[in-house]
Amino acid sequence: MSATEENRTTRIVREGEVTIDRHLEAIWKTRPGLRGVLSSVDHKRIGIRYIVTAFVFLIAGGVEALIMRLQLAHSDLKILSPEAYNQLFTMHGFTMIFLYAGPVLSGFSNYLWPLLLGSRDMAFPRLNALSYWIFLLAGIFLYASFPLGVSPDAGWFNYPPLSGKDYNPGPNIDFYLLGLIFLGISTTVGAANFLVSLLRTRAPGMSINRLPILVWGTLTASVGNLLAVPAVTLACVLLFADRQFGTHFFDVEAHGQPLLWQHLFWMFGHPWVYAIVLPALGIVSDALPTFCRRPLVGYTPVALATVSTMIVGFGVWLHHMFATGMPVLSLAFFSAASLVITIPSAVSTFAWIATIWTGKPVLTTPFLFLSSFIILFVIGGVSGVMTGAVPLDFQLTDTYFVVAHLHYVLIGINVFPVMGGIYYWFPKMTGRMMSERLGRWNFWTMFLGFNIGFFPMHIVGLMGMPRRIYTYAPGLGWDTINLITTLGSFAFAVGILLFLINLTVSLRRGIPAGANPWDGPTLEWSVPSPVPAYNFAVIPVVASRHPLWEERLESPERSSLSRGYLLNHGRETLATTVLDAEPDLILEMPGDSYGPLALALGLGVLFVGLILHSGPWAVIGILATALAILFWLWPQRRLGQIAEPHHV
Amino acid sequence: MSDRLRRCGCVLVPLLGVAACGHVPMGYLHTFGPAADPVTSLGWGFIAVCTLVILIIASLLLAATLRARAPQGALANVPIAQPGGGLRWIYIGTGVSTVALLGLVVWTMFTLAAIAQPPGPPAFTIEIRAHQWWWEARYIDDEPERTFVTANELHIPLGKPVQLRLIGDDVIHSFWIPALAGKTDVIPGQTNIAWIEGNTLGTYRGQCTEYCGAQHAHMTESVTVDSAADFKLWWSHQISAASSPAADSMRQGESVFLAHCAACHTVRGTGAGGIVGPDLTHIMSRHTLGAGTLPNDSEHLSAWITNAQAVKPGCRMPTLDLPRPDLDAVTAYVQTLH
Amino acid sequence: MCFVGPSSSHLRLAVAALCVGVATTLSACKPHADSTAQGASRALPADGSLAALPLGDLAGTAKLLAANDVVNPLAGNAGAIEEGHRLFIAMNCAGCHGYDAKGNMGPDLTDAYWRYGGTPSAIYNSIYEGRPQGMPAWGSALPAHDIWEIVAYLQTLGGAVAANEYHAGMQGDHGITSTADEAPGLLVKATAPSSPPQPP
Amino acid sequence: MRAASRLVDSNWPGLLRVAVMVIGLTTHIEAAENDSSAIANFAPNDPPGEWRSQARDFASTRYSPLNQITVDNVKRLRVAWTFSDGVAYGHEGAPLVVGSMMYVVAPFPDVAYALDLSKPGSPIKWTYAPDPAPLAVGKACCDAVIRGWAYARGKLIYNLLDDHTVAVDVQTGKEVWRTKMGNVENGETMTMSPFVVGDKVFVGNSGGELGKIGWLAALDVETGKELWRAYSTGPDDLVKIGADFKPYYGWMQGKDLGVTSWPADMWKTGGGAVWGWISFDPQLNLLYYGTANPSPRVPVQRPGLNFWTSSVFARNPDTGAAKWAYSFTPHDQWDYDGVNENVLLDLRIGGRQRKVLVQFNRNAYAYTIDRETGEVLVAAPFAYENWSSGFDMKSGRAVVRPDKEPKPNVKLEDVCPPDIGGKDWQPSAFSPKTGLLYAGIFNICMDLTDHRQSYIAGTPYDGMEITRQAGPGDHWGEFIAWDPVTGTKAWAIKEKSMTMSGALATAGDLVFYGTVDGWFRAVNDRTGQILWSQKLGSGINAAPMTYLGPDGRQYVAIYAGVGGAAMVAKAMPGFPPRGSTLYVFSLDGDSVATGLEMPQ
Repeated sequence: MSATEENRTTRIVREGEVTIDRHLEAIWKTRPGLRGVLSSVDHKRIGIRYIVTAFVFLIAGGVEALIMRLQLAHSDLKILSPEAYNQLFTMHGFTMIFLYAGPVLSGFSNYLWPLLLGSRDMAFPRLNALSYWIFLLAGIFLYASFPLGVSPDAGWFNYPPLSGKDYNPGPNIDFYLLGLIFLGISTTVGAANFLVSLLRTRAPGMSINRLPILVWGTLTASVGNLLAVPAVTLACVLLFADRQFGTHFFDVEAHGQPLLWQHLFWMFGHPWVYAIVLPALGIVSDALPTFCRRPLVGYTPVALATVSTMIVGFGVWLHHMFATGMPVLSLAFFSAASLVITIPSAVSTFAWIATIWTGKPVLTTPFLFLSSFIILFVIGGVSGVMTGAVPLDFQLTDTYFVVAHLHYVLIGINVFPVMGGIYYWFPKMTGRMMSERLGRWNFWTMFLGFNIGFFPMHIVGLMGMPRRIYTYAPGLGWDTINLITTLGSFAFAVGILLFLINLTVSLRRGIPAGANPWDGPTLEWSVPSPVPAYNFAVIPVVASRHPLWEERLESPERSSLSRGYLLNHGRETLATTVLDAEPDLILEMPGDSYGPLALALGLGVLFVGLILHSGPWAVIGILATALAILFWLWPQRRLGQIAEPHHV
Repeated sequence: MSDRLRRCGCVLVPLLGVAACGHVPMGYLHTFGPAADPVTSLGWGFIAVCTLVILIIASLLLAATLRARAPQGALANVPIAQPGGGLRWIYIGTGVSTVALLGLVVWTMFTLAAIAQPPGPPAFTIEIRAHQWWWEARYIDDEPERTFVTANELHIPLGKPVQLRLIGDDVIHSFWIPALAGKTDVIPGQTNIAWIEGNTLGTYRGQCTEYCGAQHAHMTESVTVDSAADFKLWWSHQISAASSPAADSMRQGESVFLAHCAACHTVRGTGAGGIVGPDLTHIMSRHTLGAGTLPNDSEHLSAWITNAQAVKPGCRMPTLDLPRPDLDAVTAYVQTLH
Repeated sequence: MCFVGPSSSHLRLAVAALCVGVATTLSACKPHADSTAQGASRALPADGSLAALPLGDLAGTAKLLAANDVVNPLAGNAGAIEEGHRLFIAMNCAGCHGYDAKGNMGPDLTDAYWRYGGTPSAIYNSIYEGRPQGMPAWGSALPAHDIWEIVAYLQTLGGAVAANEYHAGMQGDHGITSTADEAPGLLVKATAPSSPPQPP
Repeated sequence: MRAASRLVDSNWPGLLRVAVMVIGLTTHIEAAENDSSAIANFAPNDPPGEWRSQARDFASTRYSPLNQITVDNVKRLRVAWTFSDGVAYGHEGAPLVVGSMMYVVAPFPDVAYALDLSKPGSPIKWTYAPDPAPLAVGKACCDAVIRGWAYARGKLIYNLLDDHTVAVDVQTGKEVWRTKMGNVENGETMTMSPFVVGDKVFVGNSGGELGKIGWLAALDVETGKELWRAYSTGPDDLVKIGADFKPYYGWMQGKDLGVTSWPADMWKTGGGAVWGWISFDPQLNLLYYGTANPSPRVPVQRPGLNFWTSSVFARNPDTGAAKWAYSFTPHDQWDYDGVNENVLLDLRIGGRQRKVLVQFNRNAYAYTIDRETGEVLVAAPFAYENWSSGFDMKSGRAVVRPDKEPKPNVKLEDVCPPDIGGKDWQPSAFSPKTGLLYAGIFNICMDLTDHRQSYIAGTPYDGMEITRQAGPGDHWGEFIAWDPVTGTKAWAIKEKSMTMSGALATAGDLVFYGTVDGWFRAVNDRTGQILWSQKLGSGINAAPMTYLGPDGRQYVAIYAGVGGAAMVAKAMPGFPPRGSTLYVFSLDGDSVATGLEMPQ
């Protein structure tokens, strides 16, 4: 991204029917074929790739879960050996939390931000592509351990000393550590990209009180990630050094502290679990009003609730460690903080219910997903409150009650809104509607399967079943409930299957959808579906939160959607000032580039070198990375990165 | 839409009932000691409040959805309602929630204060050292002579607090007897202090609740609350040494034991002094084998000695390739260690 | 965590232990100094319960029982090495040989000086049978798998001789190939010791 | 009175380095000279020219009345003759001279030699090979050594490593009797020097490191029959504690403390070996000896005061009944033992003459204890220590510093003194002329990691992983003069390497000692000035002795052959190889061998 001189005059295009602008399409279109695939920086392609890859990992994690549920369907089963079960539950946790939950929301945000903000692309298109490529390679890097039978087996939390060299000498844990460090790079660059895009690439007039709540959610998640991911990267580097180079950070014999890992991990862990739900809350706050035929109730309280949840989220990590023998005063402080964090969630919950109550809800499939999410969110929330109370957590922690809580929170707050989001934005992404009839079946099998599967976990948790056990003895009262959970899980899996069928069928035979099939209020519905490469023919000027509903809301402001900056002298988009989004600069955006893929591959070689303990490969990786960066940052005249010869 | 409320309601209520009334071995909604009872009432309070909140929100949501839903069909022809109104919901909803929450916070803090310290000075200390996949327990008395080591199954006197000193030896474990007290992690490099007390006679089961490797699932412990007299009897029996057997067949079993098992197990009174495995001096006074994996009867004892890996794969009890007569002899000898 | 299901290394382990065990019991019927490590089922000399020695002490002769080029099935297995190190301390080997295995009451196990042979099977036999100057016989107290784990740990300390370098080890070549060749015609082919069939 | 100390470079090129004289020093000597409060009873008053027992007398003074070699002429000391027994293990015993014969015993396999001093070159008159079990080498915790041998009624009596005590007729070299004292297969060995009183010889065992209970036994000199045996742990009858047992301090009074101060049954593998020195007071008719560390060395496994390990016992030699005992380090957590020599002196303390015993204990405290009652009169550190924060005279116990208590699997840094102590078993000497005790001590600290131990019979049962390094200042050893009345150092000579030899004080105002890197030195017993040094072939662990040869000439003899606890420093650069040579010195190297008569 680079800034040209400000005084270039901007041309205003005339009113009239919005058609595909051949000229702009030619400038912004990604090259066809494999070259385009490997070098594309179009935020829309990257967004869809993120979502598709995340769903592949969701299915992988789901299959792992189903196998585990078979092993736990009854007491003393021998379907899986302990080592196999331990590898499976670790991979299930790692995949779902790191390779599905975060990336799928990055996918939505990547796709929607420029469209919501009225811009032609993210602030750093190539960085965006890098973020995806590294995510893909990190996932492949981790799953390479699966066929070799050396997958990580110390849980997604990977506590030493069990994950140390003495008790886990194989490569299993090195796959975990290096995979997490590698993925951390993708998360960090993505977060930086979102932050700068929010500050500089908003359409003129879109002051910060006119941002869609999804933007607020992803912004908060990105700031949270920027601050939290370094903690887990540091922890992984320290443990890797302990395992390979004989340092003693966690080695008890040399005064190392196993709890150091837990603190570092959960300082990242809790902000991370908010980072993977806040964008989903944003999806609900943006999509639900469309089906209630009225703007969201309490925009400002919900926006502030989103931000305050993350802020308090940095001060509660100890509730994952209540039973480690902490002094009572710190237990009390963190318990109080963990209970108080639910108040912002209450604000959002009542805002959504008020929106439905005072609106005229239209019961489409996305509405079912988005409204049923509220009850799952509340169930997950209150069970979270129960674990937040310290003395009660002494009983609850590490039992299946916590497993129930985390599934209600993660599936309830992430998967259901994502499903609703896909039904809502599928027409915009592909130009076709998803089938409502199949959607209903999909919703009900998922909703009932989920509740039948995961609600009994609360009960078996209250009956004392510990987490992460590959089998259990008969006569403890756990058998029937585990069987119900297994059946529920398979029903939920059938629901996911129906969703995939609906997806593939609608891709070809879905009803063609126009620019605004749901009559939504925000900018993304003002462009054709599927969205042309250049997003907006003219950069719109925004005057309210609901540009497409201004007439019907009888609000005096009028956004101008068809009169704005044309910016068609090459790949250009508008940079606006931070607070009030006044036009500031015209940005020359970089085109398709192999730089991101090359850099990702370079880093990939480095990490493969590290896992194989082979010096030469690691050095080759470092050199390849350096070359890729050089190639990437080579100054291009088109982007104004080469000084013009001085006019005498 | 209405059937959604019915469905999740009908799933909720019966299961909760099962957990509550029938005392499930590992359940903690019905507890038997001052370290757990205050927490149980707190737990019931939370369950009540949470169930109430869920029902309120579900009914509000259902009502909101059904009340003014637009007919099916294109969304465009449904007029846009004006943006005003609805803020009251947020103020009232959040206000009520916050008040309820603060009440729960205060109750939580009182409960925490109630269980943080034992009511009185502890009768004695049990030093619990967690190993990969069994519990070593050492009863410490002021007179060192009454100090002895046992494994997996503890006994405590009725109505007296007992201090637990939890010392990690390899990886992190977590000691938990749901009926008597919350869990406390056992972390290498540090000593955690906890306490338990039983107000009702009986045996209470527990299980390791911090993932600790292959056999995390088979690492159970139990606490039996005895009357003061029974407890004194039990303690003095435990510190007595094993007498060398009279019968000739047992003597053969003892020599096989000393040849093949003494490097890992201790039987006080014989030359066997290994501490890699549990102390077997009074193994037959314990009800289970392999930290609760098998009941302690002759058939399971023979199966365990013959091939422990089949029962608890990955545990450190090796498969001794001994001829059958030796296995039977040593099994018979072990059964004399009451 | 050390062994999972019927993997290939598991098979090799069982066979190696079998052939060593068989060789040991064969030697049992040799009428010579009574050693508790001989047949596993022999009763111990009754010597008072307190003084009863779980580990018979007098060793067999220095004759190698197993083929000297048997490869340690667990060599290089990271899990086995960690478990072998734990056993080295738990079974009080560290008490005699030092916690760094550099020798204390017992000899240094990290150098290339082996009184009774430095190949994996020679070390296995020394542990299994015990040795005259005070090395107890562990054949009865430790199963074959655990002894192979201890041998795997000792092989990481740098002094062990590779399985196929038995002769070089005996000549003290320390891995160098001797350039001094014998006078032509005088070279007598070193008789390869009788070795039982190679394990799969 | 400030100690005069200076560093002596071990690679000192043979030039004498003159010590700095401190004016105050001389005045002290005069003071000590005239009212020398410290006197000793030199019973059994063997002939001045002979050396019939390791410490030369019952009171363990190692003081010789010979004064031909004096401060003035010691520079002329040269090697007169040498003798090598060809065995590489550590040499820790001192030769005995009876009449014109010298008796020495080599370490394992414990061959005894009689050398005829009257003939040139002191040829071997007879040798005696006892053939002990080779197994014993693998069971001896700290090198296959022998710490000495005794002469009694025409017999040379010593302990074999494989737990047999043998007596050899000094005339013929034939075995008179052999008594089996223990079962070497279980890890019990014997290295200590027998101690003879009248018709009884007293022996003790080693093997605490392998979980064996310590004991002291009395044998009849003529027949070798065992008369009684007193164990170091266990019920009172085993420990031979009867009605008249009166320890001074309350915490040592009670019934069956040898059992109740241990966890259930752990006294049976409790250690307390008796491998050190024995002293005897003929007036009080009491034997004094120490017991070693409790077993296992890991304290966490044996809560309780672990009686009677790391203690000193006073027993009646005829019945073995204990009169009193004192525990130097109850619940010993660092293997500090209590077996060091007890020098019996009569001192003026608190205005009245007291019968005391002085022990430089391995816990770095030098104790002056009333040998009639067991009351601790003086306890002061003679070397740098940080395991305790001072000595509580009222309770008679050192106050343990909690941060120096080892916990399993956690490395504890910088614990001083190390397991081998501020001074190990190397015996000190006393000179009545100065009233001072002379001892070679260590300046070593250790990093310690405890590992909880299984008891597997025949294998080590200690569990301490130790790395040792120099204490404050980078020297490893010191040779000191110690005033037992005030508990202060008179002077000290810093030595680069460990000073692990015994000491010898003579009427010639000289004190002899040796270092682990092989220096044999003679110093002025008043000023601590080094007057003569000679580098020997190997390190010195044994104690020097002096005798009058048949030619009427005074000789000084010292065994050189590094081993035993000195091997802790074997990684230090310049550590000497092992050796096996007995060096005998005389003025100008003259001896019977050269045929020159003594100049009148």
